[in-house]
Amino acid sequence: MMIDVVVFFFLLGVFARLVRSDLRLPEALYETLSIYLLLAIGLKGGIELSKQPLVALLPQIGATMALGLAIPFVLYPVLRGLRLSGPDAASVAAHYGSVSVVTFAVASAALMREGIPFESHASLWVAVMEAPGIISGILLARLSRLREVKWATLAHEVAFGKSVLLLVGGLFIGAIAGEAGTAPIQAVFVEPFKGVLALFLLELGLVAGGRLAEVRRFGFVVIGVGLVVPPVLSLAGAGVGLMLGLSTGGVALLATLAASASYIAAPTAMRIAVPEANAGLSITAALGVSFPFNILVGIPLYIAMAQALTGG
Amino acid sequence: MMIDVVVFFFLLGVFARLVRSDLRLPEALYETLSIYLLLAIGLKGGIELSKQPLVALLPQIGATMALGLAIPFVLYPVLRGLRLSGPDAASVAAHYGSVSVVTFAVASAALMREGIPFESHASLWVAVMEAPGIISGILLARLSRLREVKWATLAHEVAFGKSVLLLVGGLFIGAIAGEAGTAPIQAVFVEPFKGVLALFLLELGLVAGGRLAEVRRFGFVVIGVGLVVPPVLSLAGAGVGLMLGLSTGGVALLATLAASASYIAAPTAMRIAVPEANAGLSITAALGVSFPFNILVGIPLYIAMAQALTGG
Amino acid sequence: MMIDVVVFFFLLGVFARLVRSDLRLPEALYETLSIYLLLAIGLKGGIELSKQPLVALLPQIGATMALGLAIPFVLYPVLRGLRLSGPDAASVAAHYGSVSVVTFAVASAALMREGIPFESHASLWVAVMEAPGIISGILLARLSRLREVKWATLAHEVAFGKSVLLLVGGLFIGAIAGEAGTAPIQAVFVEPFKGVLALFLLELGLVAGGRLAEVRRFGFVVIGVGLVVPPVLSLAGAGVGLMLGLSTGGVALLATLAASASYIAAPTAMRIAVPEANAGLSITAALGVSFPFNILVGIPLYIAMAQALTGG
Amino acid sequence: MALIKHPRMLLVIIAEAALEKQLVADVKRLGAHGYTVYDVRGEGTMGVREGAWEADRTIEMKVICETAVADQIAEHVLAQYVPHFGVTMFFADVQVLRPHKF
Amino acid sequence: MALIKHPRMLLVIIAEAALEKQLVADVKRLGAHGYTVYDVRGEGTMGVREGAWEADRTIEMKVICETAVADQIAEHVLAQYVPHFGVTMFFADVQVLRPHKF
Amino acid sequence: MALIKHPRMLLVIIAEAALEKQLVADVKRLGAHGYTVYDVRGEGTMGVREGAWEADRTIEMKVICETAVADQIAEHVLAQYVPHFGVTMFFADVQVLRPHKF
Ligand SMILES: Nc1ncnc2c1ncn2[C@@H]1O[C@H](COP(=O)(O)O)[C@@H](O)[C@H]1O
Ligand SMILES: Nc1ncnc2c1ncn2[C@@H]1O[C@H](COP(=O)(O)O)[C@@H](O)[C@H]1O
Ligand SMILES: Nc1ncnc2c1ncn2[C@@H]1O[C@H](COP(=O)(O)O)[C@@H](O)[C@H]1O
Ligand code: NA
Ligand code: NA
Ligand code: NA
Repeated sequence: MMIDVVVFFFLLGVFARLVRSDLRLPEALYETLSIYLLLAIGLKGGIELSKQPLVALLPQIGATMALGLAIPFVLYPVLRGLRLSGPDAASVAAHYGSVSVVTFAVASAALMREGIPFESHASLWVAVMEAPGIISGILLARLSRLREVKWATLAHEVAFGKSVLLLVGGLFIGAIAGEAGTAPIQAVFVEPFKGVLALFLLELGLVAGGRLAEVRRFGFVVIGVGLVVPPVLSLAGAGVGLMLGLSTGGVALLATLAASASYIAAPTAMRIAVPEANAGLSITAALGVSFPFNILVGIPLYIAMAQALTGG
Repeated sequence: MMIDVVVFFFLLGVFARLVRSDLRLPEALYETLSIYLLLAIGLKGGIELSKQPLVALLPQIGATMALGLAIPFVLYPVLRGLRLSGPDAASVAAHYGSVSVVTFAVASAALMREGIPFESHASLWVAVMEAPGIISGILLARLSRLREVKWATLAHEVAFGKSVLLLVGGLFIGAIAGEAGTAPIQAVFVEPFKGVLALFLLELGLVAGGRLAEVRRFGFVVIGVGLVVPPVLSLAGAGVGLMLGLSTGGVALLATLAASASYIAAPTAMRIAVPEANAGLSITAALGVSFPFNILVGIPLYIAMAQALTGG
Repeated sequence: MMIDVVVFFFLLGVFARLVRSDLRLPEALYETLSIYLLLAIGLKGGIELSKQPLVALLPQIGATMALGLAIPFVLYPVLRGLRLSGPDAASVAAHYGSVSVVTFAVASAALMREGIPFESHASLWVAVMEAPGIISGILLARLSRLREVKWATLAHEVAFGKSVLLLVGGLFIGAIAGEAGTAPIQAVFVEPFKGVLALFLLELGLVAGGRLAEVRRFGFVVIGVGLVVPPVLSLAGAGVGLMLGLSTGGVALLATLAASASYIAAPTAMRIAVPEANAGLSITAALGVSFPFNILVGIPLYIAMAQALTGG
Repeated sequence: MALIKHPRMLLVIIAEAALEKQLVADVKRLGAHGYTVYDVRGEGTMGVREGAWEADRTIEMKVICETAVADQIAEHVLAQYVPHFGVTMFFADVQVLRPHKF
Repeated sequence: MALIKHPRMLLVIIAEAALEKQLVADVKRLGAHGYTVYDVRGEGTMGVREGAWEADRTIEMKVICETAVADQIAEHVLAQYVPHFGVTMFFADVQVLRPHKF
Repeated sequence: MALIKHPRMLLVIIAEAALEKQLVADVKRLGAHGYTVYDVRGEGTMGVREGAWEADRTIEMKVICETAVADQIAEHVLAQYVPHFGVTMFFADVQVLRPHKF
């Protein structure tokens, strides 16, 4: 079996949308699934953190944060060159600067299935990389407009926004309670993880399938950006991974994180911070093109690349 | 223990309604549970399909489909004889031509508890029998009215309606990914199955309990139809099962499927396709009378009958 | 690890509220979680009941019921002395006369973690103690007003209200189906229990955090009542436990139940029965002060007390 | 093309969810032929109500009826619930096509 | 401070959820530029509809448009759905600020 | 039986859910004494919004207030949000019984 079973659920969702099925997941389920995934990923990372000295991880924290901050600054001029308006370019850049938690989960599952080991605290990187790209994106939008930025509000929104809060909250709980302390809740937060991920991918398939019509509307730019940006960014991620001396799996995961685009935290934050940006454009690139690309083609690619680079 | 524990949840729901309790399950939970059950049943059948050549199953697919198509044509004249209007007779016939996924699940659970083996791909029959009865019912309604039928729309609604799509989608995923591929999601889609079924039966108990008032309103016809039709249809189901050379458990399941009436796909489809039919009448017969009859009395009966017929 | 991991989820919820995060749990999830917890607790008790003669438990049923009935009559004059209006005093008294299912669950988890045995049918006490305190509270409110009481309606609301119905329904199902009969649904109703409790505590943390502003508004009375009443009532609970000859864990649980205040059944019932009472006052004391006090400080205290009293 | 429109009153009652059962009984008893309810959240003189949990839920009820019926319902709500519950009410003039229905 | 308000018609259709898809197609075809839908529960001549499950759900649709468009939609609904479905409709006069939008 | 009804303005704002927090702050700052919000779905010039996920959710906000307050809120929304967000607004004349409340 080459393709992970959870990917089939995504395809089922896309299919349902394309044939105009009336299949819908209730909104409360969508919210519940995303709360669950964020908490569970945080917890998992936290449990691993409880086993090692945090200080040894500071270089990784610094480097992944820097990566997230840098990506939008690199993407922005390129996107401007593609004739995107300033706000649009900043918004798209922010989406790719941030990360997709589900893409990360699919990549970890692929590594586990193929028996490629990776750093057990990898979900710490997800938590760290969620926010910086969004901040850079907003900064770019503001610089290009000379508009004043309410930094306090902004920092608050990003740091205490639902996704960062759940990820970091899970990390803390996992780190404090440790393996033994969290044992009684693992029947909910560990074993069902992949099944829940499958359901969430069904929902994302429905949403992504709905965006395919938009792909046509936005045309070549969106397809080009959505297909070219991820592999290019994966190189940057892999580079940082090599610099940090990560394992083969770790390099693959960092490549995946760099290549992935946020479609939960970023759209909400950018809508408020950069309302002039066309929300449909960013989300269509991130969820309609890059997300399927990454889970179908990208992840195997990034894993192969990591193996080549690390000789693993 | 004669009665399966999940049946008690149904009774609790009916009881709550009869004593006018304020107990309600949120609608999002109802939708989530039904999506889960359909997917899980499909997956289970699909995993079994992955173990055997599909071609060997073609006779079963053909025969069960024919059974679903035939039932409404047999019921319709009888119901007309009971003085039901054309549209009402067609609608009731469609409900019994289609099948109840939950009744099927309760019957499988009973067989497993009693250690009676049955075909591991049985949920394939459910997927196959969901739609044909509805199509026949609509056809009957249209023939009796000489109204033009939008077959394209209709075929689309039935084939890509949520329940068929989830069942067939689950079948495909299970068949492609197989036992090994689906292992990581079994903690969600296999182990909790009966517990989720219990919750769904609580909800169905609440709904069925609410229909008991209607039973009084519609009177004898509804009670008669609801109690007499299932055992009669179970004979047809058992007959087809024998013809196909199924195991004892398989004959019992096919009897149950024939005897069961749809209350998810059929009501929605008939409401749009045959609006002249009284929706309350069909649903009251299907969910208020036949469903409780089947899970309380019918299933043990059909199992005993299958044992007698197959000497198993 | 001193503190149970589920308590951290509560603190995460409170924190999220204090930093004004946009984290919210969908209402359907809240309802689903509470339905689940009530059913699961009932089932657990019922399974244990199936193992012993009910008649032997009659003294416990009588004594715990009497305890619930008595608490409001003791609290009422004290609260009146603190210058609460008649309806307010009655309402607060009713909240403490009833019990908190989640506090009970946290206490059982603590006992299990520390290896202190307790009566396996303890959740029977929860079911028995849910309603009496509410009835006493309503009685007090009516006596102080000379208003006629619609006892029939009231008894109905309390006996068939959602929480009592689910608890008692679960008890019945567990008692009838027994350990073997409920085995197939334990993957849903037993193993995930603590993880679901963690999610529910996250939600309660969000709600309790939102009430902290109210604590300031109501001032000293609410803090005083919320902090002083639980330990005092725990003495009464422990006393009844000793009288009944319960185990160390049993005494601790009865102390916890007496000390805990209802925030599900009581607010709803009192809102309708005693509308003159300020709903915010009772709920702030119960959920904003006493609930966190009990799970953070009270439960360890009550366990220590039970150990001292029983020499266990 | 000549649709004949008949004037009716639309009464909207926004209230604590705890009142739903009683309000339903009230409007039927006082002569309304139907009602529509849904869940809302909001803020008023009784503070923020987010609907995150049972006692914090708010409902909005719409009743289309004759003015006299609307007045009676409103008077009843005013007397019975407004003193102790969070309640907001307003009237709007609407037109319907099937006057016997409302 | 001089906001210019333009009169438009608000048409509200409360109907069985099974009709949502068709109603959306209808209002767009008959000239509305938009619509808003949400889930409700209620009671009318067809009995109580609690929305606990699929066939028991009810929706409410709001359409702001010119009177002529509202009339056409209403006439279509009256002819097409009212005979066999639970449907409640009413009109209300409203004012909008951007007349070209509606 | 003589209920005295006082005219007030009902302002309805249908907007992207991302604006909810800001709209709540705005209407309170501009003088409304309360508001009611609920989740809707729909379609307009910005396309279909089904509310299946976060950025696709739409809310409807009702504010009952004096005409002057409604006008100020509407003007603010028009200037601040309409250029970049999906927003629909309309006014309706309503009557209330407790004029001090609104
Ligand atoms: N001026 C207003 N406009 C719209 N809704 C209101 C208004 N005032 C109150 N409400 C709603 O009515 C509920 C009860 O109002 P109150 O009794 O003022 O707390 C609030 O939670 C709001 O949902
Ligand atoms: N008089 C009314 N006021 C408000 N809503 C109504 C009224 N009558 C009916 N409804 C709503 O419209 C739906 C269908 O109405 P009916 O066709 O009368 O059953 C009901 O389920 C209610 O939600
Ligand atoms: N003519 C209309 N009638 C009712 N609701 C509308 C109308 N136009 C737009 N809406 C609602 O307002 C939202 C935003 O509108 P728009 O900015 O036009 O996309 C839509 O998603 C609809 O829910
Ligand atoms: Na990225
Ligand atoms: Na059948
Ligand atoms: Na208590």
